[in-house]
Amino acid sequence: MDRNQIGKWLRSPQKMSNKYSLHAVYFCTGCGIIEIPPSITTRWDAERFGIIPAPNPRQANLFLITGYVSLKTLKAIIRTYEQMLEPKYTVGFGSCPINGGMYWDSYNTIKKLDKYIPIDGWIAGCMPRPEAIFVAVTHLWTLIEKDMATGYIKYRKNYKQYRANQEKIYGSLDWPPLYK
Amino acid sequence: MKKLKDKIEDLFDNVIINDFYQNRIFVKTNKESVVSLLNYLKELGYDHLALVSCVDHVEENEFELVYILSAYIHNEHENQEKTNIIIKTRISREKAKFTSIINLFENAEPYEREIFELFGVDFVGHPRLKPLFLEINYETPPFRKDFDTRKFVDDFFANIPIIEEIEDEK
Amino acid sequence: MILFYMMIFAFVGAFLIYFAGKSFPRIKEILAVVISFLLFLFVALLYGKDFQINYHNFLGFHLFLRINMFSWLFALTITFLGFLSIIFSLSYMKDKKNNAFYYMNMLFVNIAMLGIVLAGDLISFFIFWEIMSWSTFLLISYKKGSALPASMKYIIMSIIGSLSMLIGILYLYDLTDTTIISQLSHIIRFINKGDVIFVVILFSIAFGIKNAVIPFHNWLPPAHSEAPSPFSAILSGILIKMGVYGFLLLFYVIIGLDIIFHLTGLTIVLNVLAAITIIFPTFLAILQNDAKRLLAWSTVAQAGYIFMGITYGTELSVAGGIFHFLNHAIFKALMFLAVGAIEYRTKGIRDLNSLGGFIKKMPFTFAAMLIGAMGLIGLPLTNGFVSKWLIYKTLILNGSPFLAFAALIGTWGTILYSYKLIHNIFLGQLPAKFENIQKAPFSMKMPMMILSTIIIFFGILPGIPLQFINKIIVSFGYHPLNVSLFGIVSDSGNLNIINILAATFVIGVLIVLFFRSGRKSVRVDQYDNYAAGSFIPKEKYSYTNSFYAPLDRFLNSFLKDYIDIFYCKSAALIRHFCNGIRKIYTGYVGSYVMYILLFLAVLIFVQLNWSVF
Amino acid sequence: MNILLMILSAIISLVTGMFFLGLARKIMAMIHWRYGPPIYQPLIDVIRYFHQRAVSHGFIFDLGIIISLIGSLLVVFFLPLGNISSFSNSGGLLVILYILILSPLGLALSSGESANPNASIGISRKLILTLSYEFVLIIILLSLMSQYQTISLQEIVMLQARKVWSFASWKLILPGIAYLLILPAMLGFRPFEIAGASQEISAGPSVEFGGKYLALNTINHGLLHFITIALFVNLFLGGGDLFGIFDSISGTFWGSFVSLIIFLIKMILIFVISVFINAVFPRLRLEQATKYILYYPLSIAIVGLIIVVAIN
Repeated sequence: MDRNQIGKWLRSPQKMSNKYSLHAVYFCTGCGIIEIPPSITTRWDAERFGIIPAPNPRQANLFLITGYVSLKTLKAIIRTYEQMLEPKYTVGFGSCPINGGMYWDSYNTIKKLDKYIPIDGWIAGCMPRPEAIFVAVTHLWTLIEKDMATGYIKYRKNYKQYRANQEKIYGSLDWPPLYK
Repeated sequence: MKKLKDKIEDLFDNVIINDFYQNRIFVKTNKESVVSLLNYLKELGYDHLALVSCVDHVEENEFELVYILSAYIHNEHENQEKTNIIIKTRISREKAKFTSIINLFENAEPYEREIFELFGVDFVGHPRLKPLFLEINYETPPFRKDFDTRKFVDDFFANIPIIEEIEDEK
Repeated sequence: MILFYMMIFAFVGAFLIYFAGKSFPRIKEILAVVISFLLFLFVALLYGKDFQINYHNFLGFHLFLRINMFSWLFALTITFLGFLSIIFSLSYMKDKKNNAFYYMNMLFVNIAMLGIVLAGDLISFFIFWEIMSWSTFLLISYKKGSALPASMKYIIMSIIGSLSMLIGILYLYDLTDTTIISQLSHIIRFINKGDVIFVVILFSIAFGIKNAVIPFHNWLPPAHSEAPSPFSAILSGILIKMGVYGFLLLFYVIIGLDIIFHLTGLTIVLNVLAAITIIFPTFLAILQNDAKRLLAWSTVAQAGYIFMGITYGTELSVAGGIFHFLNHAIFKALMFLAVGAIEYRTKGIRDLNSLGGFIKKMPFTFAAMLIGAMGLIGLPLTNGFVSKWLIYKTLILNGSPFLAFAALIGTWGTILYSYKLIHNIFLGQLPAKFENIQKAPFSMKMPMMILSTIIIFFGILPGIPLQFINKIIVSFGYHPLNVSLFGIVSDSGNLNIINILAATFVIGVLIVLFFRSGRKSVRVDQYDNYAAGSFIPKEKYSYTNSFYAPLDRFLNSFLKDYIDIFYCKSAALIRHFCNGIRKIYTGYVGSYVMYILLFLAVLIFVQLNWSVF
Repeated sequence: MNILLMILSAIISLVTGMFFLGLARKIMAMIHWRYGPPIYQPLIDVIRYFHQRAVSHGFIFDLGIIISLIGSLLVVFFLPLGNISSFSNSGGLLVILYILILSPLGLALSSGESANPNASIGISRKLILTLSYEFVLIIILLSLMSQYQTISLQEIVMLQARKVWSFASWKLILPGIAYLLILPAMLGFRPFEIAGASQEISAGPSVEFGGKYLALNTINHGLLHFITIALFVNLFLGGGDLFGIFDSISGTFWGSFVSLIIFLIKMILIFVISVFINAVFPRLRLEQATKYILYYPLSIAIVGLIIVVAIN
């Protein structure tokens, strides 16, 4: 905690606290979840960066979408994302959430996750190793620092389009819209 | 002791059996005698229904339902080797319908729901014939060979627009 | 003679209600309210008076009515709660049939209790005691249906009690040939210990039944849950306390302080009974599923606290006992009224497993129930805390830690069942069928408002009620506690509520400011909830049934109500035996003639052998 | 003067509470053979929770969590820290025992209002566990109160300072052991972490606690650690006294400062031991926990009480 760190803390405690205390939602969405346990335990220890798995979305502000997103999981992802509290960031693992990856022609997986919930960062690699996850976290820090990790603001502003896309897929969702 | 193969042959007439493999017996029958065959084998001690699956023969315009039975406890037929009995039957592809075997084997329920959802075979007498895995419903069941998945992906996922940022004035 | 005229006026009023009510219905409610208010006003004006009047002579017995500080406090609580519950029952009984009968009985019970408290001699004490018993019986069986066996059980137990009291009075009259209480206390000193113990046992049976001490407690839970709510508020608030009044009268007024505590073993037995009465019903209350039955068991437990306070014998414990009587009357009546309001709105559903989420629809009743529960638990700044503190302090410092352990564990049992009451009725998911419940009507809210303000008021300024109690203790022969407005000042650890109040206020303000400084939170309804990524199934997401299931599995093997089972078994045995005897009456004349001849033969045989006559 | 002491003890308890939470995570990490977060990580978490837009389920949802924090802060004023004590002469141990009820009750009210079955299950488990270890705690307090013939904690600390610590005197060794056995249950540490089980019922009562509610809950959690261990040190390890070495300067400012330091060191020692227990034990089921608590610590405490009653 050198001197300019303390200066940053005093100037913008919200940014600094958001950076150094990212609690990830403990929800395995795809094949990438196998990378999370080694990254939070002894070998790679994510807790050094302040990342611990949060028991429920209300206490979390980081959502790791690990791997391909099937239609059934997308419903749970949207529900969990909407239950997370406001300054929230999402990171997509691998190429499947970007453009469908190797399931590009499957009838059951989502091609562009970005159409349904905002994603702040992507990690390349068909299941990135823990080191890659930590590099992504440091990039997320700089994004937060420069106020570019604004996925949640984008979600709030264009909620109508997001909601329309979600309803296009499922016909009708059984929970009311989040923002009027 | 008579072998299992002979027992089935003299009881059921239009049955083609081939026990070429070491511990597997294939039985092809018509769709009427499947249920009685399953019942008979269950009394013999083959009370474990391992799997129900369906094969789509598009060119003959038929589905092939496959039932795999095996026995947990050893009975007199097992003394030579552990045998799996695989029963196959053919049903027509249009308006595919078949009787449900839930009253014989309780655990057939999810298999039949899965085949109903992915192949469109309607099982008569099934208490809860509802979709099991898929979230949305497709007009042609996805596992059928004539379901063109690429065409579906193009016209279903393509027409979902990308989110354009509304540059609001504030 | 004012006292006598007051009683006559009240009785006449009660009858008037019944007959007037037949012709024009509106009159009975107004009359009931007016009479009970006048009674309350009249008793309030009698503060500080200390006189005795002979209002009637009956078969040579002089019947007296007397008023002193001791009976004034009890009379005030009786009339005050009677007035409030009659106001409560205005809307509660509106649509029920023959409520003229209900109002008449309600007034009878109040007047009878007033009579007991003002009775100067044992005969009029017994007369009012009987009036109270049967009018309670009529009120408990008001709902017919399942209320009849409950009221039957009550009336049998109270008849046994009154008979033993009658025998006690006659025996006392035979010993001291006077029934006037003030003279009794002088003569008692000359009677030998054996007779005194016998009289005490007889009276204790009568008062123990009323006070629901452990062996005689089993009439209370069914009676409470079957009686209409406003009456069960009185039943558990005041009627139980007639036993308390009786014990106080017996121990400290009739027999006097110095004799009672030299009867070796008596106080120990009573203390152990009190300890059992605290623990056993508390853990039974935790496992109840019906709101009013839970409150009934809690009344039995709290009556154990009061009984412990009275029978322990130091001035702190007696002061604590009387103060706890006052507090318990207030917060238990409040909780019964709150449950009555719920029952009124849900048309009679009060099963704790099917309610939930009522805070959204009836916030005021929730606030009243919460304050009542806080008083019941005895949190600081509520009145229950001061009285329990008094009882615990003397239990610990006078060297009986096991009794103190029973009392303290009772507190934690109280927390569990009062939280279960609040959680299962008010918190959690609101079931769909209670969507359109309205608020409690004003006539129900007003009594609850008054009672909850009193709880907080006495909690913060315990000095006010403690002054009255000090006067009572002095009349019993103890030397008074030095009471400041905010607590007790004594060498071995004192209590002042002002520190706790100041600290709580200051911290409260700081924390609320600290809480407000965070970002504004978003209000959300009960369906926007964490359900592991899926939407909430409409009806299957409330968890109020079998709230303490692990404790239930752990305890219910010990917690069957053995005493009740014992009573039922003995009753069945007696019925079986009587059936046997009934067979003698066969109905043919021949068999009767045969009995006579047989009997004569036996007589002759005895005469011949032993020539008895 | 009293106000100054109030503020001082409030600050000490809040800072030590947060320090304890950070220390627990650091020691757990060390045991897992990894680095673990910086000691001040709970502080960062609290600041982050404060800047999150929380979700509220109603008035009682807000009020309950405030009541529970008031309850735990209130208890701090009644506890003598070293020889700093602001209120310890107004009611003593009985008042402490009663104010200790306020904190779980407030938490129960607010989590009940969040209408989530996980919260209700968590709260019913928490209350049952508290009932079971309250049996033992009450007997321990009774044996102490009847041994020292007073109900004020301040006097108990003074008596211990003059004579021998109650943990060292053979009469009160058993209550001390019983207290140590139920310490993990009171702290909510692993063998008895039944109420706040994070995987099983997703953090039990605090399921719906979001931004500032979670902040208050964490501060409250830290405070409860502080209170439980401060009570133990006061009752059994003689508060701020170290075998009478510093009696010479006991009256002055430095005297109370040194006693405060000694007090905190003792607390850290006890806390570290309970964190070790927390690190190695699996989570018990509720029935096993109540059975265990109602058999071994309860019998030890009862024997202790009998000894104390038999002596005087």
